[in-house]
Amino acid sequence: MPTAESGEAKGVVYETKDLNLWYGEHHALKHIHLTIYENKVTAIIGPSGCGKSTYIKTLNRMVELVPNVRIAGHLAYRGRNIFDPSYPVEQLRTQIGMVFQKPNPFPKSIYDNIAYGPRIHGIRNKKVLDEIVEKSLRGAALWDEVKDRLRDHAYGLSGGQQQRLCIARCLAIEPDVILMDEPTSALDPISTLKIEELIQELKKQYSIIIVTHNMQQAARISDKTAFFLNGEVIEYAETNKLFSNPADRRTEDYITGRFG
Amino acid sequence: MPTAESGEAKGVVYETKDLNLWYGEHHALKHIHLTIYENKVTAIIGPSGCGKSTYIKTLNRMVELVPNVRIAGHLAYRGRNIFDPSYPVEQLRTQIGMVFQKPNPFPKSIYDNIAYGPRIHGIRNKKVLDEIVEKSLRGAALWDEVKDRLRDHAYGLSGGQQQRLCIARCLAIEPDVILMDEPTSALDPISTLKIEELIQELKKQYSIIIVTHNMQQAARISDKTAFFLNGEVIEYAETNKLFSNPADRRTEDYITGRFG
Amino acid sequence: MDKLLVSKRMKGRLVQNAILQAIFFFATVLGLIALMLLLSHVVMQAIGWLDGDFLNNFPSRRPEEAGMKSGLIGSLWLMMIVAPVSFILGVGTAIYLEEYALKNRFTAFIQTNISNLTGVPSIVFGLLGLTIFVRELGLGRSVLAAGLTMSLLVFPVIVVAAQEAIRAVPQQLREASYAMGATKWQTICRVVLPAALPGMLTGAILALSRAVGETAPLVVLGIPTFIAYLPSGVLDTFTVMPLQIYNWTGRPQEEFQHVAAAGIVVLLGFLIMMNSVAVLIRNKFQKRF
Amino acid sequence: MGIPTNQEQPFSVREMIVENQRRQHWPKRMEKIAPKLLFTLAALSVLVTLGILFTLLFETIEFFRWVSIVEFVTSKEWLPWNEEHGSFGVAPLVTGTLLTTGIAMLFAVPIGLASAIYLSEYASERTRRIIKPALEVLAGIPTIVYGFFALTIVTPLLQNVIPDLEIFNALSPGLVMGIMIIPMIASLSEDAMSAVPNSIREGALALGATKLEVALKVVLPAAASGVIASVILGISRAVGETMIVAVAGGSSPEFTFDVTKSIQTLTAYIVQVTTGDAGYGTTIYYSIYAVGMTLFLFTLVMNVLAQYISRRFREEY
Amino acid sequence: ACGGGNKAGGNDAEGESASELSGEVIMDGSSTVYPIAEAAAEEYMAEQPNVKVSVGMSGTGGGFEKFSKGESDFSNASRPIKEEEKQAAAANDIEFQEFQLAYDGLSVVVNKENDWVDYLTVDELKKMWTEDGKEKKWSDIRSGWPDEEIQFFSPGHDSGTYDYFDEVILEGKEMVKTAQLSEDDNILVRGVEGDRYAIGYFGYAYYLENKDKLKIVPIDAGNGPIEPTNETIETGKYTPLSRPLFTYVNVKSLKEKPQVYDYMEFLLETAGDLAEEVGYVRLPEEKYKEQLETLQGLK
Ligand SMILES: Nc1ncnc2c1ncn2[C@@H]1O[C@H](COP(=O)(O)OP(=O)(O)OP(=O)(O)O)[C@@H](O)[C@H]1O
Ligand SMILES: Nc1ncnc2c1ncn2[C@@H]1O[C@H](COP(=O)(O)OP(=O)(O)OP(=O)(O)O)[C@@H](O)[C@H]1O
Ligand SMILES: [Mg+2]
Ligand SMILES: [Mg+2]
Ligand SMILES: O=P([O-])([O-])[O-]
Repeated sequence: MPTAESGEAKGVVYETKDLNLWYGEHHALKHIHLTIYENKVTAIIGPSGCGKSTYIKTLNRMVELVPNVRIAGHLAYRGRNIFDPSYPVEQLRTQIGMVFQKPNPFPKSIYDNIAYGPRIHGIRNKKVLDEIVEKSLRGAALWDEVKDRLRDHAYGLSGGQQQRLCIARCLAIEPDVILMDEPTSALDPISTLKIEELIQELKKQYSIIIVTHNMQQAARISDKTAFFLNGEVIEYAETNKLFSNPADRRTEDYITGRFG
Repeated sequence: MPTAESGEAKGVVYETKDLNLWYGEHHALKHIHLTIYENKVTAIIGPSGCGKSTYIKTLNRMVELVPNVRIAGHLAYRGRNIFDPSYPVEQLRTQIGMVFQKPNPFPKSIYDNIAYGPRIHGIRNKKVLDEIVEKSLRGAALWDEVKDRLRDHAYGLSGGQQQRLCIARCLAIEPDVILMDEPTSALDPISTLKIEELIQELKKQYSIIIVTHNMQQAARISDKTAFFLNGEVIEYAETNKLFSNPADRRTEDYITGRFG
Repeated sequence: MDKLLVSKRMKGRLVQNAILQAIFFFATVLGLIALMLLLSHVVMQAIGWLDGDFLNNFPSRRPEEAGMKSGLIGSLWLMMIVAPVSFILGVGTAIYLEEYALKNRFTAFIQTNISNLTGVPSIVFGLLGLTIFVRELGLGRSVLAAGLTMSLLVFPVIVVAAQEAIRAVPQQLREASYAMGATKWQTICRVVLPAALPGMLTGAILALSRAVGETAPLVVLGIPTFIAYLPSGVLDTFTVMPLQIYNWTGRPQEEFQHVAAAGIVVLLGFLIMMNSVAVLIRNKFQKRF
Repeated sequence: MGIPTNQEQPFSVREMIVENQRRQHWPKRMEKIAPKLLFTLAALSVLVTLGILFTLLFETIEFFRWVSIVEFVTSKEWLPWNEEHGSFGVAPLVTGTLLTTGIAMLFAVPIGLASAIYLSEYASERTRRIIKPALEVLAGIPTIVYGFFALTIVTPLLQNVIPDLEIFNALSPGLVMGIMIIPMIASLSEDAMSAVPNSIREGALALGATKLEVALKVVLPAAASGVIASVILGISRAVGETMIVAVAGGSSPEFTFDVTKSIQTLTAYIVQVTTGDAGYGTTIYYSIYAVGMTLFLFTLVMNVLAQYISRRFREEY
Repeated sequence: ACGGGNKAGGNDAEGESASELSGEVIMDGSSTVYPIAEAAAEEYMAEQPNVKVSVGMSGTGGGFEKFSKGESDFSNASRPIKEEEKQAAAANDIEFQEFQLAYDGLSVVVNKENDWVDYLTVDELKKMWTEDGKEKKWSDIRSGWPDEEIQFFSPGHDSGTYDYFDEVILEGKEMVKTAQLSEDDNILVRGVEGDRYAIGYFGYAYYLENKDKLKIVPIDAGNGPIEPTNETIETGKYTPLSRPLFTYVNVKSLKEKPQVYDYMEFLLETAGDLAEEVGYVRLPEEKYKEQLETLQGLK
């Protein structure tokens, strides 16, 4: 397992150098340096409002939808500057899947929710779509619950079911990287476990970046962990190391719950 | 500490007898029997879709806002049938505070969000309102973060901050019972810890019913725990007992994560 | 999914997006071009005729002396009736339909009825107003009679816009309010209406804009065109700008075409000022959820 | 949780609320009154319709004592002025109305929707705040002005392209009516689309959807009910519009679907008679009520249909 | 009746001179007569600033409808009152008196570039404008004229102008179907102006204002071709296309409201001048005198 410092270019997914972000006057990300590796699960932890969501929304440039956002610094995905105007943001986002903090299914049927991604990318074949839908729903541990009502409206699902639907929707386009913003915060332990297992499974092919509040979860599933505080990266290390032997006093305070 | 079976009328907040609820055809709550005690924290756990949210939304009759809901059975709050037409639902809800699964602040300023409850109940005095706002925000561990921008729009807050705002909003009317539907699922451990401490503090005066997916949380903060499955109450007992020595096989499977 | 296929298609999709964006933009601009064309045409004609005297004079047979004063003030009076009456009527109906009405046949009937009213020609409203307000209620050819007639004509637009706006307020917000023990009415007044206000104001803008420019129903009511005095109350007779414009455009003398153009410019100025109040409020409240 | 006590005596919100609830009868009373009050307002619209029906009904009946209903419905000639062989077949007026409305909608729906999509999905907040009210000005220009715009600017322009175009025709007022309706469709649809929560847009964008795909496949369906409502309003407005067609459409009712020919619409006929010379109490006088009734039924049928369609398309979010 | 009665007696017992009147005068009706009425109201209010004169333009028919319900003091008309309208007035006990204010000379015009038409006889006019199922060409009317289709422009069926033309030229027969009709005479002007083979007719004022854009057609009713001018119309030489314009006054108003009487008097005294100013033609002086006497008889 490569260490955080090794940085061999081949396995690098994201290279962040001196990234800064402002919401209007508010400096939400401050001089972020972070390298994210292939086929790893990278966890981002930190107290509420520290910029975790902001950071991962920057990775697929979703953060630019907020008006008055200003970004400065370097951020490369697979060696390519994501802010390069010749790099279509749609192409970037096709490769970067995202699961949000609040479930946000489309106001459509369960089937159409999953099929949306493949469809916009030109997959029309009914049979292929059916297969994708089933596979994705299985992947998100939702298939058994909804297989008989694929045509029902997605808003009839419970909160947890909706979130799993959003995960399935994201899996349907088989991205390269998957960003997850507290994907399990609305899920019960069983679904959470399934998702966690799934994440372990997926990391063989995909790189996963996950924001979580659940430190056990971070410890259980991630290979590397970054600790954010107040818009800064305080510590970034192998998960084992970070949890067992944090280099920074503030990290230690946070993970032991002494912080605040 | 009274046991679940003792049932002395004085300390009883809610008495549920053979409660059934249907969403259209879907039988979401099945023959629920549950007694909830004063100044206790009662946790409700169970897998996604088992009816936890439905049950606590029944306790303040919010579930009736869903069209085509049908309810049968007995549910008394402090000895009074909550479905009694002579018992105004607004009066019930004033006494029963609620915090939802998804944060839902009003599209108003932070201040106005908190002041909303007192205002609708006729409190107009600016000074009193100021105090209530401060007290409530402190109670929800949000004061320090927002004290300088009380007039800002609530939608500018992060997810976690928004949820704490909703908790503060609910505290502002000093209810008798507080219903919480996964109130910390979007919070970081530090805020969660504060909320948990707060819950411990509040239970001296208030009775709290909390839905949670986090079994550690249930174990940490609750006095009694009910395990729901598929719309039924499988087991209801002292939290210690339920977690250390569950009476039902399914409860054991669930809490040990073997379930599914 | 086939990565190669996806990136191959990407170009086409981006081009499609760009082309349609351009088309959408052009379509938007097309409306503005039409507006500009119309405005420039009118303004060119009005130049030299639109001055302080024009605003300060009463109508006259001599084009140089003809003015808009009675029409301008009359339209202002008319709007003072139409704005509140149609807004209350429209928003009230919308609230009833969205928040209170049961989903039964009667509600569906009212709903159909309201959209149907938007299609009833204004002249028929004129006949209605003449029968009911002018004659039965004995209001005469007054500001009040015309204002009520006009309100009935335009309020359905507000209903439809307000309904859509109310429907768009997330249910979670209502739930939050109910959970605080708020009554339904309190929830509506303090949560739903503020959140729905922008949409309602769009309706109001469209409705009032129409009310300002309508001619036909007022002709039927018998609202006079020539008036050389100002109303002092809602029961007085009055005239409005479109009637005068209508009169001027029909006159044989070329000069009156310019007077009419000046009148149109004044009317549009009036309209823009009226709308900008609503637009300001709307912008203040518009927030995406 | 203690509040940092300023020397004031501590108060209990709960007690204050209970006290207030005991004293305050106003909210409770309002709760009872409000629905009734609002119901009255809503019911008023029914009264208006009834009023219109009654205004129209008696004179319509009177009309049909002079002219047979069969002739009114089946004859293809509308020649009310001719005393010898006058004919009261409403069909030409209906085709006139259909033509102008059809042209207006063909023009206004695509452009209005395109504007709505542009404003809601592409334009910056600033642009939207400027363009939208500017478009709305179009809705307020007096229709008489539009009429002259159609006649004196649009018709001559069109005649350059279509030499056969008569000075009065269906095409030019139809187009101009379309211009008038654009803001109605654009503005109301834009409102409906803006109300679609951003989280849904984000969900789609994160899948690599272009703005176009988000607009057409997510936002538009989610806003369908509002969009349809705006189109219905537009059609209704076009059917009921009077002055534009009266000025620029001519006044020769012909049973034709040729848009280059002079036509007359139901509304234009009514305005022609009401502002004209026809004697009070003549057949012509009564005929406007029958035409008004036809128009009323016409829009009614259309609206019932539209309601049905709209109900089937509604997606809640 | 609404609007009429109130505050009528401005000149009350306080000994104000009869020349200081107040109260309302309500005039409605024909849009053709409107310019004269507007001019009179304007002038009258300069003399009697406390009298509130309002003038509407509901059209002759619409004016009579209100008049016969007692809602107006005056109803302007571009044609005499019809039998049905008389009955409606009688049913409401409305007594009225007709006054003529001016003449309008219907002017037949062709395109400026039309170099073949020198005049038209009444019969030719009739032949041209009556529908006979065939396409109308100029060469059909008089030989030697171009073999081109005639383009017709006429005021709308519901205008007094059409009515009058129908009565004296068409004599109740159907007008050519190809005629383009408009309620607005300015539009007819444009139509004729824009088509070399066009012919149209409309009010005299519209011809006067567009003299340089149009060519007037003298009409031969048996006494040689006569062109409409102030003189030929006033003296009645321009036949049969000149018609009187009327106002009808409610006799009860006349008797009970001094300002109505005063205004009527003013109308008759000034109508000639004002009519010419706005493009119509004055009546012979004796006609106004006669009518003033009629008025005095009604007091
Ligand atoms: N509005 C509704 N209409 C129809 N069915 C519903 C509705 N809300 C919930 N349900 C169904 O009722 C069942 C119970 O839902 P509920 O929201 O109470 O679950 P939950 O235990 O809170 O789950 P979660 O942990 O995911 O929030 C689920 O199967 C759900 O699909
Ligand atoms: N749209 C916005 N406009 C202005 N400020 C914002 C916006 N979104 C977030 N912020 C601010 O930026 C900071 C970082 O927010 P962010 O959402 O990234 O926090 P987070 O770490 O994800 O918190 P949480 O765990 O509560 O989701 C917070 O202080 C927040 O108030
Ligand atoms: Mg976050
Ligand atoms: Mg739930
Ligand atoms: O308005 P008129 O009745 O004179 O056409």
